[in-house]
Amino acid sequence: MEKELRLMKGNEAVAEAAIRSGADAYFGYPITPQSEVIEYLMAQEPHKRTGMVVLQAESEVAAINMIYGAAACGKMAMTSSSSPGISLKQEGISYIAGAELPCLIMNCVRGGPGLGTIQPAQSDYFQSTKGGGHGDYRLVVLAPASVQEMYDFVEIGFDLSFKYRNPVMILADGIIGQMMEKVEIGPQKERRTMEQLIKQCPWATVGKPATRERNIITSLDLVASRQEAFNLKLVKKYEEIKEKEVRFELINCDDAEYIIVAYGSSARLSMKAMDLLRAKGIKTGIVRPITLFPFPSKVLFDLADRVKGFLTVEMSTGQMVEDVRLAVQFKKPVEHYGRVGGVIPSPEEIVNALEQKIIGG
Amino acid sequence: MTEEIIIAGFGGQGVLSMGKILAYSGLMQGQEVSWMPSYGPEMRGGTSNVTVIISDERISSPILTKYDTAIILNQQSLDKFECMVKPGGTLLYDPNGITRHPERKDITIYKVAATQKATELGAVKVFNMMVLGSYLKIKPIVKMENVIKGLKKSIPARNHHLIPMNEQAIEIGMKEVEKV
Amino acid sequence: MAKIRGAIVVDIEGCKGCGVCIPACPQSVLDLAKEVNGKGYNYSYMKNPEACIGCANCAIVCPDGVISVYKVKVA
Amino acid sequence: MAEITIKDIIKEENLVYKKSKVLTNNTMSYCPGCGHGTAHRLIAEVIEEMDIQSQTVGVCPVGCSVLMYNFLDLDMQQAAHGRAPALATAIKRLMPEKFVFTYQGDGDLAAIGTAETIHACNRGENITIIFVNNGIYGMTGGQMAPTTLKGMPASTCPYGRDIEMMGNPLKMTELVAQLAGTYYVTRQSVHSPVNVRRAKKAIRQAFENQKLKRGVSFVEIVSNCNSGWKLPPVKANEWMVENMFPFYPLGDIKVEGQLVTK
Repeated sequence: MEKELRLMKGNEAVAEAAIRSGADAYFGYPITPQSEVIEYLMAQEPHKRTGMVVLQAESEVAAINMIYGAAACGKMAMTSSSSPGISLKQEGISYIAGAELPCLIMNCVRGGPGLGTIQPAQSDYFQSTKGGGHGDYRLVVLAPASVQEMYDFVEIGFDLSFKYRNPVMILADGIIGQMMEKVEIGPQKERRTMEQLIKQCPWATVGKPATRERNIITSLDLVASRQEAFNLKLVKKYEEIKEKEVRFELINCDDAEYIIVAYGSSARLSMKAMDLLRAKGIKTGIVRPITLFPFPSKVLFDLADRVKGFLTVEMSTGQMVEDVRLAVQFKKPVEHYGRVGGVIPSPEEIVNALEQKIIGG
Repeated sequence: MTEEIIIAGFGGQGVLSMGKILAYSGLMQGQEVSWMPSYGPEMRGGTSNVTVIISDERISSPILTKYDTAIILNQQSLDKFECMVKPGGTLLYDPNGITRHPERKDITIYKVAATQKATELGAVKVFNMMVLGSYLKIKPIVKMENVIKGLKKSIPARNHHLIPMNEQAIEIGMKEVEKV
Repeated sequence: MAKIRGAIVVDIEGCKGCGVCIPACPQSVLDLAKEVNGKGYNYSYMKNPEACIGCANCAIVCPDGVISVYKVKVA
Repeated sequence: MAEITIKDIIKEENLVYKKSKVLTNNTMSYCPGCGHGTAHRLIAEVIEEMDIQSQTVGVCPVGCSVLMYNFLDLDMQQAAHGRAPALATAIKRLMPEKFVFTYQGDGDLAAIGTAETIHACNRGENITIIFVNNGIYGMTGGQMAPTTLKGMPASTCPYGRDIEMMGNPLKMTELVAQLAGTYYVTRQSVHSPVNVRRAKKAIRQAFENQKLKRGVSFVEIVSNCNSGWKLPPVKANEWMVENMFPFYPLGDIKVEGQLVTK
């Protein structure tokens, strides 16, 4: 069968991927720069295509709690928003993590804090990778750097979320959401039948038959010792995720003397900078974390033995740089370069930053 | 081959759809493409621009500060983007409403009076296709057959009967373009 | 004349001694015991069992569902 | 004929009332005399009588009934404070053939969850909402609720609710009755046998309505809070009759999608 290629916005690709991956539901609330997700879904009438439920909720808070309700039934449910909306969802995300439910959340990040701007940013790194809501929990965080990855990470994200019964976040930004690129569209997957769902998710609250005990979905335990045991169980799960699910891309690292560490759209900007640096004879490579949690610490730790320094490029005042420093453990200098508030760093600025902060530093 | 293009004008000129058709044409030709619009407050009534990249290789940054070609459709955009054309690059503009014409000597400048022509022909809706035609005349990076395929992909099926009109507009644009 | 006789069984350990059943009884059958259950509550009991007609009013107002009701027709 | 003894009466064949099988054996965590227990029992009885235990999913609130899932033998989800109608919306939309209900107190439904309540009601989700209103926050220790009566003391209005300072008590039930998405809206209580019977009938109706797919069925139960009100259980019920019912009058407010005119 010939591949189906389309030119799509990142936001549209996420929406199409949700339908194609056999998702059961999308609940969301419009916010720039990701409103195309729900607009596309509504235009596609997925209830006719696959029976998928799509609903515009009254708020981000309601939307994430609809996700909770759907996920607690074992359903494949997804929501998306942008930074201020993701902040509103944090309570629900914490509950979903606490109740060990699978779901997919896409954050098309814009500049903050507060209402901030609607332009692209990567300033939600801490929020996404260190918890975000209350309590000790982690999300699996996937950082797409292309529209194709926006598409592909939906199915990967759902798979991971069900494998570990943990919410998964796709951390995009205004650039990835708004740009159009070539996307290879996969086949339509069938939505699971109720029998398949019950087999996959015996814990789902779908009505208690006489043949089993009741299923309860909760994040509450008033007995401190039991809650502690549960927290430690979560830690074990996160350790397993760290061991098995790290993803990253190495670009021209084999002969590199300098490494740019960048994810998402910053990685794309950095690729241009890398070309400019190499044209000047500065052997530069890129480590592109694809999973931000789990973070690809080991590859950075190992690279530190044979390169001269690292520059992180983020559209933030410096968030991922802390994880890079932890990974490198002071073996080599690690500096940060970023533009913020919706300003996008130019490849030339990145070149200057590497030359001044690392080579000249 | 990598061609990095900025198309800039004001809202309602069809800047974004012109970029989309160009990108889709590249896609139909088997190339890598990216289309990155300006979005946000400026798209509501103000300026509108889109960066289109067509390449034989994996595209790095979809956002650029230097372009091989700038397609300029109003004064504001000319003021902003003229200096961002790479030395030896190309600038194509519509002189309609332009009071300060491009001045650079190290780039090749073309103009097409597409607004005027489109008004004369009563074909304001396909103004942007005339400009696209002019660009393709200067830089035939995509074959006409792929442009038609791109058009079919970007225009909703209910409007496919308008494709011949778009095709004619492209041809007019090809004829009307002149080197400055 | 057929007469209705009733009786209740209180799950003594489940009873919290709230006494809501007492005014619900049309026959003034119930009262709280002088003794307490394991939780320390004075539990409900039939002080006047002969008067019970098995109407179940006590049971249906019992917040804890600790009252079972039995009823027979006596010829 | 010999006189019949108690022992003769208490036989399996003479049993006319016992605890529903849809209730678990766990002792309910509520204070003595609390209406929550009765309300739980009625829900369990209705589900048992309709034989829909295997088709029912319940949503618990935050508040005293946060642990409701310990007492009902049903598949249940525990929602964040106020968000139960959002969960129920998703459950019902994804499994329209199931019976879905939320159980919410006045803090949950009428304060923090006002938006979720109003919008689920306005969309006309085919769910049952049970709203227990005792005019106070029980679990957190007797603070003022949106439904606290004028002049009624609570720990955050120890001199009684001052309308000028704290605003008016909120009649959520009348409010949702105004929305096109509600099909059945009623206010009941569970303090006396006759009221329990009426409340049970209302809950039954509210569950039966889900089959019609005509919108939300909303049952308010005006209840007591002996601890919060600092009254013994029987006295609390008397206080409720004298003080709560004049402001929160019992009876149907909307039936078959039509407001009841009195």
